[in-house]
Amino acid sequence: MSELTLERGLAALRAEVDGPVAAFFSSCVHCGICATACPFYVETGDPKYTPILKVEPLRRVWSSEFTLWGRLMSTLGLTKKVTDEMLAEWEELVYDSCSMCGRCSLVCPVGNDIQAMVRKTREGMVASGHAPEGLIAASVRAVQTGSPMGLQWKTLQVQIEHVQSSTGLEVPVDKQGVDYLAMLSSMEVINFPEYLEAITKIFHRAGVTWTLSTECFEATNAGIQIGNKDVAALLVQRIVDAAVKLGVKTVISPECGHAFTAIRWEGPNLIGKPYPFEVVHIIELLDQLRASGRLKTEGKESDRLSMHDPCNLARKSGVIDQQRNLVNLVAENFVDLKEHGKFQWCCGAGGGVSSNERADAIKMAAFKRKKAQIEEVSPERMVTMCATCRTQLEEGLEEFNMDIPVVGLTEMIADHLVEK
Amino acid sequence: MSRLRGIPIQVDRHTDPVHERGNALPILHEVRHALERLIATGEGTQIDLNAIPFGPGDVDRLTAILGTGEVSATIQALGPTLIQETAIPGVWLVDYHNSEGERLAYHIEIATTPRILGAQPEDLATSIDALDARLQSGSGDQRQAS
Amino acid sequence: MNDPMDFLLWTKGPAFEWAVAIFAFGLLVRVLEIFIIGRRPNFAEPRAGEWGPGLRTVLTRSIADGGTFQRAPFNVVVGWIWHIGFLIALLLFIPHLELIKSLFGFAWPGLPNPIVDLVTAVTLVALVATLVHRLTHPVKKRISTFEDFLVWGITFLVVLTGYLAYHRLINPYPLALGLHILSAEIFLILLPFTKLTHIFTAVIARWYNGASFGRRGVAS
Amino acid sequence: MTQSNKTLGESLREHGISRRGFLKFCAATASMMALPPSLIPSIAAALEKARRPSVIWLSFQECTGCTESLTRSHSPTIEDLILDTISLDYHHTLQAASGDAAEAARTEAMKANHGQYLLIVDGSLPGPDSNPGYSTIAGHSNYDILMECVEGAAAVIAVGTCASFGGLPAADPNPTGAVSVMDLVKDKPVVNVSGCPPVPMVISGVLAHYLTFAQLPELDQYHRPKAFFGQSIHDRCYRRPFYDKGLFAETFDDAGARAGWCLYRLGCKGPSTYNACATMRWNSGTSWPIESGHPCLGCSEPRFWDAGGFYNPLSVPTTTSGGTLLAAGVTGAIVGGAVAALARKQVKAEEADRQPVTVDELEQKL
Repeated sequence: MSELTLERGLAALRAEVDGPVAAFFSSCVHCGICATACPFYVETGDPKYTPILKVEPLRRVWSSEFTLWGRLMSTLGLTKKVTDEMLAEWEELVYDSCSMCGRCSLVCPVGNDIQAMVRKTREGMVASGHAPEGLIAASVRAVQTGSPMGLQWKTLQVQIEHVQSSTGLEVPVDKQGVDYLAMLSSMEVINFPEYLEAITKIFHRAGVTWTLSTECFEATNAGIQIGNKDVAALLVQRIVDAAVKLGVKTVISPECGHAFTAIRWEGPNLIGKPYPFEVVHIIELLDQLRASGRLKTEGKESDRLSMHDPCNLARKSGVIDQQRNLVNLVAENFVDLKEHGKFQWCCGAGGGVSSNERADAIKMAAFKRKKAQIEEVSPERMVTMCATCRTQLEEGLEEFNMDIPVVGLTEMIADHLVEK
Repeated sequence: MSRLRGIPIQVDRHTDPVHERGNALPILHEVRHALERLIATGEGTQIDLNAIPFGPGDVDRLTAILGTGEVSATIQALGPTLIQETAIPGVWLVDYHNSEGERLAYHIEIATTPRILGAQPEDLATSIDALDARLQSGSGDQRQAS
Repeated sequence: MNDPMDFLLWTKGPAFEWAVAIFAFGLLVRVLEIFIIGRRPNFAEPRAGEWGPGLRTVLTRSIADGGTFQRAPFNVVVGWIWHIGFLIALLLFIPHLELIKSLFGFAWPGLPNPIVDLVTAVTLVALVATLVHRLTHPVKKRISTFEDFLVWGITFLVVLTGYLAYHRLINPYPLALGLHILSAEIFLILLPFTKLTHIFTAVIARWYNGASFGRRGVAS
Repeated sequence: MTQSNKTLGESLREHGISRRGFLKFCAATASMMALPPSLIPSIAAALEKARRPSVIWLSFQECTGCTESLTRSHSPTIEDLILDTISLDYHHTLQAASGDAAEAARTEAMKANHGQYLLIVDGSLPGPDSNPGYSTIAGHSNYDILMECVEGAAAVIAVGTCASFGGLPAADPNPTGAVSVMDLVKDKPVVNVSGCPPVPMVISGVLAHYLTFAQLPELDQYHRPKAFFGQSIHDRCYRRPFYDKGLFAETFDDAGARAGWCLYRLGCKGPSTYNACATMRWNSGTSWPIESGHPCLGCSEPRFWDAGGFYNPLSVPTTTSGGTLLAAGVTGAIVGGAVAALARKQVKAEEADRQPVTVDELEQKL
């Protein structure tokens, strides 16, 4: 039986080297500015969490095998090799203390996309057997059961029935020929069932034709989080198959950050071809509906609201103005965090950190950055649009005894729909 | 060789005051220090103008600033040495020439009297002998001297 | 090479030729290593083109965002000071412009020497400050390698010898000038094989960064 | 040319020269030696007791420019005095005797003043390993003559850049294998009075110094008298303020040139050249190259003939390496291209051969 080995890890790293990687490593001047962009470093002060250091395994492979100078040096035995011991040591740096939020990629003075290189480094970590147990388990469950949390369709079915009875509206399932296929995330289904009800109401009022798919409802992608193309491609393929089978024009990514990155940006490259449909985030869709006048709201929230941008949505996918348009539609006292949009700070839970129980302590340490940001503007409630972020915000605020409820933007919009 | 001086070499200069003085300025400060020393201790000073990297016209500017005083003298020994007191008492220009009129050295001397001007003690030693010799040799020389 | 003038002429002659040759060779290798590997095709439907955002980032990444400026003011300010100072001394000092003119056949107006001199002095102080920072700041201490100190050393040496030569603090002058030229040549030789490459590849890296974020609709 | 045992003081008094005349002589000597006037009394005391030395002057591969320069020294009276005071027992160009008589005079002077005489050399000479036929006198190689004369000399004064550093004859590719005096003379003090030609006052200044103090002046690392070569042209240049302000002439006829701005960009080697031109000047103190609007060629420095074009600024490399640059670039492109293509192939191969990670394999890690 085959197993994951160092050699397979190195091969995976080699396969990840490309022009940008070469340009990035050629350009790094070890200035350390990336550390000041990283919540894990900023809140712990431990220099081992410097982002560029996290991708050292990839750098060593590039340097010793993909540069003339490095080849000469390694012929003379003068280069540092990537070993199992090293990778074991780096596991914590690459997974526990990195949410791949991409803030470092935005501040690096020479333009290094460090986040992208962490993603690449994880390929090598997985192939060499150095991924965290929590993420391995999530990946195995996702592949075997269709959900990283082991959620079954029958559980969702119960929720669908509940939504239907409470709203009196139909939740379409496996409907051919509709415009949109809505995806969900397990965490949302379990922690924030309001979401399904909210989109059901909104789509009904806006006249959006949509459906769920019994073959694939899970939008999240454990393969992206753990950093393995094979698992990630397999999970994306399920969505593509479901969308193609139902003939939808557009797939809606739910209130989840990495799911959008997985489906919208990585998916086509994982399966090696463009999709025959479009992908939008629910927030993008809602803003489109707002702009076209199909989304009508009434009344406004009067308390002081602020917003947390999910990294994957804002910094990594350019969805920044949309959520502000929407929140201003229904709130009169909205105030942005000082650093927001593409310069927002990660909640600390993304990039698989929340699926990795071992990282609980540092996850909460990284949250302190968000906490400080929230304290600066002292809102009465926080709005966000990612189930992972929302869970982390709720847990974190509770941990620090801050009485600030967190709401999902979609539900908030649904609450203000004009009654027909 | 003195004909070379006839070649009209002229360099355009800026006309602002700093350029006007060129390298003359530091020398004037040196002269000032030397004067203070002369007053305080009586010690004289000689400045060799040939050792200063003057630009064209700098020396003329320097001497123009110093001006012309009451005393001028010429010593005839191995060619003429021209001595000119400047308008600053105690500051002298001592210009050594050879018998062909070419400059050997050019000093500013800060002293009550330039050293070379006074009778030299070494010569005084022979003065009486020289005078005696003339007294004995009759009236011819005396007539000349009168 | 047993006297300063021989040394100076060696640095201005054979050493210069070797340094330029190694530099040209190394830099071409390095740049080709980047471009020939290239990127895989990207099938995800882009929100925007790559060229515009890429070029935008090439320019904008020179300016730190407000938050980074607050959190790393030393890095930003001192980094700027010495980079600008180095560039002014390199590109606007008249003798350097004569060198550029002799190599490329054209040059541009320079700055008066006293200004370049002042800038150079500031650059030297800033460079010393960066070394102290590297030796004391925990992050820099953790990620610094021998190469970082080597590169710092040669950069400092280039500026220092230039400063000493201009002020004629090393005698005789041919030795001072020769040392300056030699350190500049070592700088050139090291450039393609160390992080000094960023002088050229940072533009490429920034472009890739800007293009990657730009196609996802983010002005990075 | 018999040697006098009288001191200079005695000899001057005999000529009826007054103390004032003597002081004037001393002032001129001090000026010539680039010594401050405050030293005039000690110079006077020393000169009073100085005795005339015997001098032998050898000319090898040279152009007689140095002798021309010396005889154009602009203080003939003083020069005469000094030349009167020294005993120039042998000089090709200046002596009346020729042939065997001349050579005999030399041998006689060497014998009579063994260990005492000054040897002055102008011109470089073919080294011991070169063909001696490039330069001979009376059938003897320059090398043999030099070595023969050095043996009994008190000191050697190399006059001119050729004698000091090899000069023009040694310029690349140095066909005659020319070497300098100090390359060959290791056991006697050597004073280099470099320059092409040297400033005339500097030649006589060194002689005056030897005459005055009966010893050689303090020397720099090139064996040049510090009094004259201690500071660079640049440091003493009256145009230096323009350099410091960054005001440069860019052509020989532009406004900057007419305004007397710095000549750096026109190739002035003043910054790297050590000589006394800026203070001593030329042609009876009339002017000097930079004052007349021409950049310094650096003629008093070793290898000035090979230091690149006279009109190239100091910062310009001596070799224009367009060809090398191109060759290196092409090599870099080929090697870099090959290495990078190999790397690209490797990435493709790794990607193709990559063994997919399976759930089973992942499960093993749980």
